[in-house]
Amino acid sequence: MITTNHYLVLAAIVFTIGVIGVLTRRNILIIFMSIELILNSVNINLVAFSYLLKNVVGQVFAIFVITVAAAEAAIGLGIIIALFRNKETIQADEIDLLKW
Amino acid sequence: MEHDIFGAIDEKTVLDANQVVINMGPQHPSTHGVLRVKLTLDGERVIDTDCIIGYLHRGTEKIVENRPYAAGVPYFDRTDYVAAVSNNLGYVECVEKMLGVEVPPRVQYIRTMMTEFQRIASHLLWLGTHALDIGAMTVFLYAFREREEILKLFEALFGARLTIHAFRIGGLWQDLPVGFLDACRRFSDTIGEHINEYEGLLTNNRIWLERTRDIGVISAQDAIDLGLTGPVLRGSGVNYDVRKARPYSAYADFDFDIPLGVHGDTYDRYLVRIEEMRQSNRIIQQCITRMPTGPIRAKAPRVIKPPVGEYYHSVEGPKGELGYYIVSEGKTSPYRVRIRPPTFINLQALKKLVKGHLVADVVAIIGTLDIVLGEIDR
Amino acid sequence: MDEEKEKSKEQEKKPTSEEAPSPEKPKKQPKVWAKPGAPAAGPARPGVGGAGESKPPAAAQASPAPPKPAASAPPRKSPVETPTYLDISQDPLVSRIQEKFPGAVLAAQSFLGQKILTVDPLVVLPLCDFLKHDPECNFDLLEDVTAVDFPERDKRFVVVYQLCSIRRNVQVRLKCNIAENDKVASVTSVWSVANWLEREVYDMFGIIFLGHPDLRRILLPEDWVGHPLRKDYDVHKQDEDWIQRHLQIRK
Amino acid sequence: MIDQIIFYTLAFIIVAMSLMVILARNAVRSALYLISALLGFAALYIRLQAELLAGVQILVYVGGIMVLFLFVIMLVSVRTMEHQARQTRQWKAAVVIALGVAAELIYLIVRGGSIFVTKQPPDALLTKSQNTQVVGEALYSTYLLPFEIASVLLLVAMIGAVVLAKKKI
Amino acid sequence: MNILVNYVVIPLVKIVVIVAILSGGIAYLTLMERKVIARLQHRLGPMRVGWHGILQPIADGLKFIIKEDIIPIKADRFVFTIAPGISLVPAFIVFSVIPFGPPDSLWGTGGYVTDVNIALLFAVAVSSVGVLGVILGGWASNSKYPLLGALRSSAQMVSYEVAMGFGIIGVLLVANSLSLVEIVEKQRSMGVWFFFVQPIAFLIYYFCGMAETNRLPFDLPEAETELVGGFHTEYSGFRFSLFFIAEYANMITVSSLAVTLFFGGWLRPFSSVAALSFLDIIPPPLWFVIKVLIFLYIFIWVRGTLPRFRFDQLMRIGWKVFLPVAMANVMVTGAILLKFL
Repeated sequence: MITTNHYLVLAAIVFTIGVIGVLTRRNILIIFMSIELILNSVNINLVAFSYLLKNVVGQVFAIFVITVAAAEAAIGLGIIIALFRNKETIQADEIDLLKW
Repeated sequence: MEHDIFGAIDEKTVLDANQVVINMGPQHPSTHGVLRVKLTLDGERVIDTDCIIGYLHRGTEKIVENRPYAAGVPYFDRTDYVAAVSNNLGYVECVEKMLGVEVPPRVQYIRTMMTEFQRIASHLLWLGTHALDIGAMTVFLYAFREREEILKLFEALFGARLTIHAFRIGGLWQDLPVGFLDACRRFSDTIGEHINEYEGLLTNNRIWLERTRDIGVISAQDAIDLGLTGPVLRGSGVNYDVRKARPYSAYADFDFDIPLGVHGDTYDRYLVRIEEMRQSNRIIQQCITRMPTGPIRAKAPRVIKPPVGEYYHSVEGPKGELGYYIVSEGKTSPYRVRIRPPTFINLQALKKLVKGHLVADVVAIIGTLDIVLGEIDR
Repeated sequence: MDEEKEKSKEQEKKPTSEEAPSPEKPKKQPKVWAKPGAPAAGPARPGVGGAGESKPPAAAQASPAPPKPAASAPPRKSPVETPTYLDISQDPLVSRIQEKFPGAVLAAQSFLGQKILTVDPLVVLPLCDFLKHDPECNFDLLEDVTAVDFPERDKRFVVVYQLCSIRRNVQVRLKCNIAENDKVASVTSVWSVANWLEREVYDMFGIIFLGHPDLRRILLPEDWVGHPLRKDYDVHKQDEDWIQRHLQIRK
Repeated sequence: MIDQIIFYTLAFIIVAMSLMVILARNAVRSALYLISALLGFAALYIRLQAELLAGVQILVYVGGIMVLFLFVIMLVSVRTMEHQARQTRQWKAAVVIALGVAAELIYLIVRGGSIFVTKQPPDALLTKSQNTQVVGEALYSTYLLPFEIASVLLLVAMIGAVVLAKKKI
Repeated sequence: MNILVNYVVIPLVKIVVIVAILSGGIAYLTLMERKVIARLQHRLGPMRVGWHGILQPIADGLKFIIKEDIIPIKADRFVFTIAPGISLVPAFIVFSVIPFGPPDSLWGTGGYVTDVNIALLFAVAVSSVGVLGVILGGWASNSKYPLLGALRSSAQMVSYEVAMGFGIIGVLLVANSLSLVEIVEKQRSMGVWFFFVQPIAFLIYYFCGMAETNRLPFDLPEAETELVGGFHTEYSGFRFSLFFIAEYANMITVSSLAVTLFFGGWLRPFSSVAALSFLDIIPPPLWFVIKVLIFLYIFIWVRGTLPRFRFDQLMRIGWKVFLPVAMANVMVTGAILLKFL
């Protein structure tokens, strides 16, 4: 019988995978995708509890999380393009100067 | 180098390169032949063009210097292979003028009629390919259906469809076959409403207007300075047509108008050529009604040896003023034959017309110049 | 053959009015051309082209009196009086140029009604500028620039400029004789159409045009050696090592 | 019984795809895996009767954000990226710490599991429940203010993205 | 046990039937297109294979299968093979929610595969996934021109998707239900098709549909006279035919959605007028097919006559004409509904 626990464990696993992705990968785009993974794992929890407690607040908040993720992706990618245009690289550890 | 907001000089990303040089041709569906255009682009906008031609150079002028006069005609069929009749007319009339031979009126009428048929055929081919480049597929089929009728008439009279060796120095090869004039009358009665068909499809078509209005604009002054002639020049409003300026053959006997554009953009040149087709049809109808009888050959000496001297004779080809400058040393073969190639000179205007437009407009502008690589490369 | 002269005179009068001029000549009645008893004895047969054309099939519409092919009479010089170069130094245009550029016009002739001015190569550019901008001459359209090679003359090449005034509907041809490696000023600054035309003349004859914005070959490949339209360049001659280099074909 | 099958397959897909996202060779491959993970999430939302959210997830995330990602990957993907080392230098330490945190989390969830399972959630499958209507009403009544703030946030994001990415301003 | 039957077997059977009909339809749509355009252009179209070219689609199919299937050397093989699939599958998935007949037809199982209450949102969402196939296809061919073509066509599809979404909201306001079955039901109960209620929304939806499927006059990316080739220039053989089928499938999808939303899916014309009951002899699914055919004819007819937009004009119209008009339509409809209901 599938209980809320299963969803929480799944969310935790995806969350850790996201964190590992952020910490270990050099390519900014992959880091960005890992952040998306983290956001989605949060969404799973929200919806799981909304299903458990039978009210719709969780889903509404999940929608807000998605809008924030969309806005953040747009801005982040804009920064990446501007960055790439100047530094010709998207390796996280090569971008270490505050002012070039 | 312009600086973007981070104050750094613009770097090259894969697609964001500042200036890209793209090769259009020599094998490209819309260059109407073996023309290579090197386009320097800034993103989508064209900054500079450089035309590389000569792929179809066959040295016609050199070969003709070693052939007798009459044998040169087939070579001039093949320079502008879309308008062979007017090529022949120019050369043949130039030699006749030097020989001092006056062809009988029947020949003049037939020559004028066939030249006007060739003008309509050439404009039909231009209309078909120009519309196809901009995306209207159906007009291509309609235009070529009418052009097929004209080619049938050529085949009946000259024996061939495209490179037809139409005229001989001093007259014609054979007289009109039986029923030829009726066939011409049938054609010229129907071409009128066919042209309305094309206009119906294109002239007031929003997208066609969008793609051709204010594209490739050239002022009258620049057009004359660039030596443009033909519909490209008349599109900018300059009233210069060799058939009116220096009437040759039997053009003085017919009344017809010269359509003129106003803005000098692709749309006006389109309107000018469509109207020219109607005017040619008017001439043809007058030819049919007033076709004189009489011999079809003048008294030309058996061996053609024009006196020592030179002569420049130009005719109004579908693409512009087609001139022949013949220098003769009194021998049986010409000393020097220079062809004034209208498309070669019109193509030179591409550099000025395309500057500042988008890549998609280059296709439309090459179409509106109506170029044929056979004549450009000779 | 006064009829001949009267014919060419009519051609002379140029229609100036805008719309189709009502032809001065009365509407031509179709008149049978071959007047009976035409003096010429020679059989009126079309000039025989190089390839021996078989006798054209009897025209469907039989011309009134198919001439009997006479015995092969020696081709007598055609009776038409041969056109010659007439001197037109009194021509108003020539005098106007003489006044502006003394000594520029070396010879002013006309052949078959076309004005030909042989001009001193050094003064070509200013003269062309004058011809274009002077309201009187106003030759605003440069129809053609080409050249002719006369190897036996000391001034080998003749550069030919074919000018036309659209407004006045008048044509004139400027010619200037230049020797083998002489240079002539480019008229691109006056008419920009000359750009490609002069490039072709350079490509075909090797004549250098001073002041040309971008003088390189236009029809032949960039690194081709030799100028084909020169008389000493045989018809079958090719640039052997270019072909070897690019196409690897041994002739 | 079917419920188990559905959940475990979806869970397996999601975890596998997310792992592949961080292990893939080039950016486009990982984008592909991320897309499949997102579709897996959408399926889970449907399972949890959040249909509107599933639709929004596919439309916004897969149809919008991932398209943006692929655009940027193509714009900046210079071939030289391929053969450089994929992991940062200190990647081993990072993995160890992350797994430690994960173990802690899962331990807490499993031990505290009894608290969450208060009552047996009804096993209603895809009924004609008005999920969309309910979410809609909530959005426009109780959560109107966050809704408006979110729209302003999106507007700011749009302007920001344009300013950042545009070359000549 | 009956859950297994109700939710697995019956939908599976329906899916198989629909996919069969659809792929047959697509094959003969190519023939219909060539014949109609031929008629427009005063010629005959394919006549050789079978009577009047009837077997031409089968010949084309065989040709595509036999043709050699080239993959560029440095191309990303996995993505290269996946891309056509990604653009084809969404077009088929959308058909799972489209109703072909009344809920009680087909022995009570309902004239549709499933009736999801977010059917329309699901359809739009899935059709937005199709864009990915185009992008990946262009990127995987590993050469600059298909990449440029892919970016252009995906930019076009994304921007017209927004306008299409707003167009659909107009219908939602009137039908106030996302389920397609209920939308058709509403049209039957209101007795009028939504086309007459929402003409502007229909026009916007249909034109955006044309742009979505990269059809002329919006087919700039594949225009052969363009310098930048289409995204599928590097494809050949069977993979190219997948893209080809995807385009036609999208055409059918857009047409069938247009019919369901605006022309009362399976309803016969003037369904509420009893006098015209003799029209009922034609079964509802056939009415649906007839209407879809009419829309497909319009697609092809437009392709035959109109020239092509330039890319910047295309984008300008998408963002500066369709989107504002669609939004205005939504506002106006909302205002009217609020005032009268």
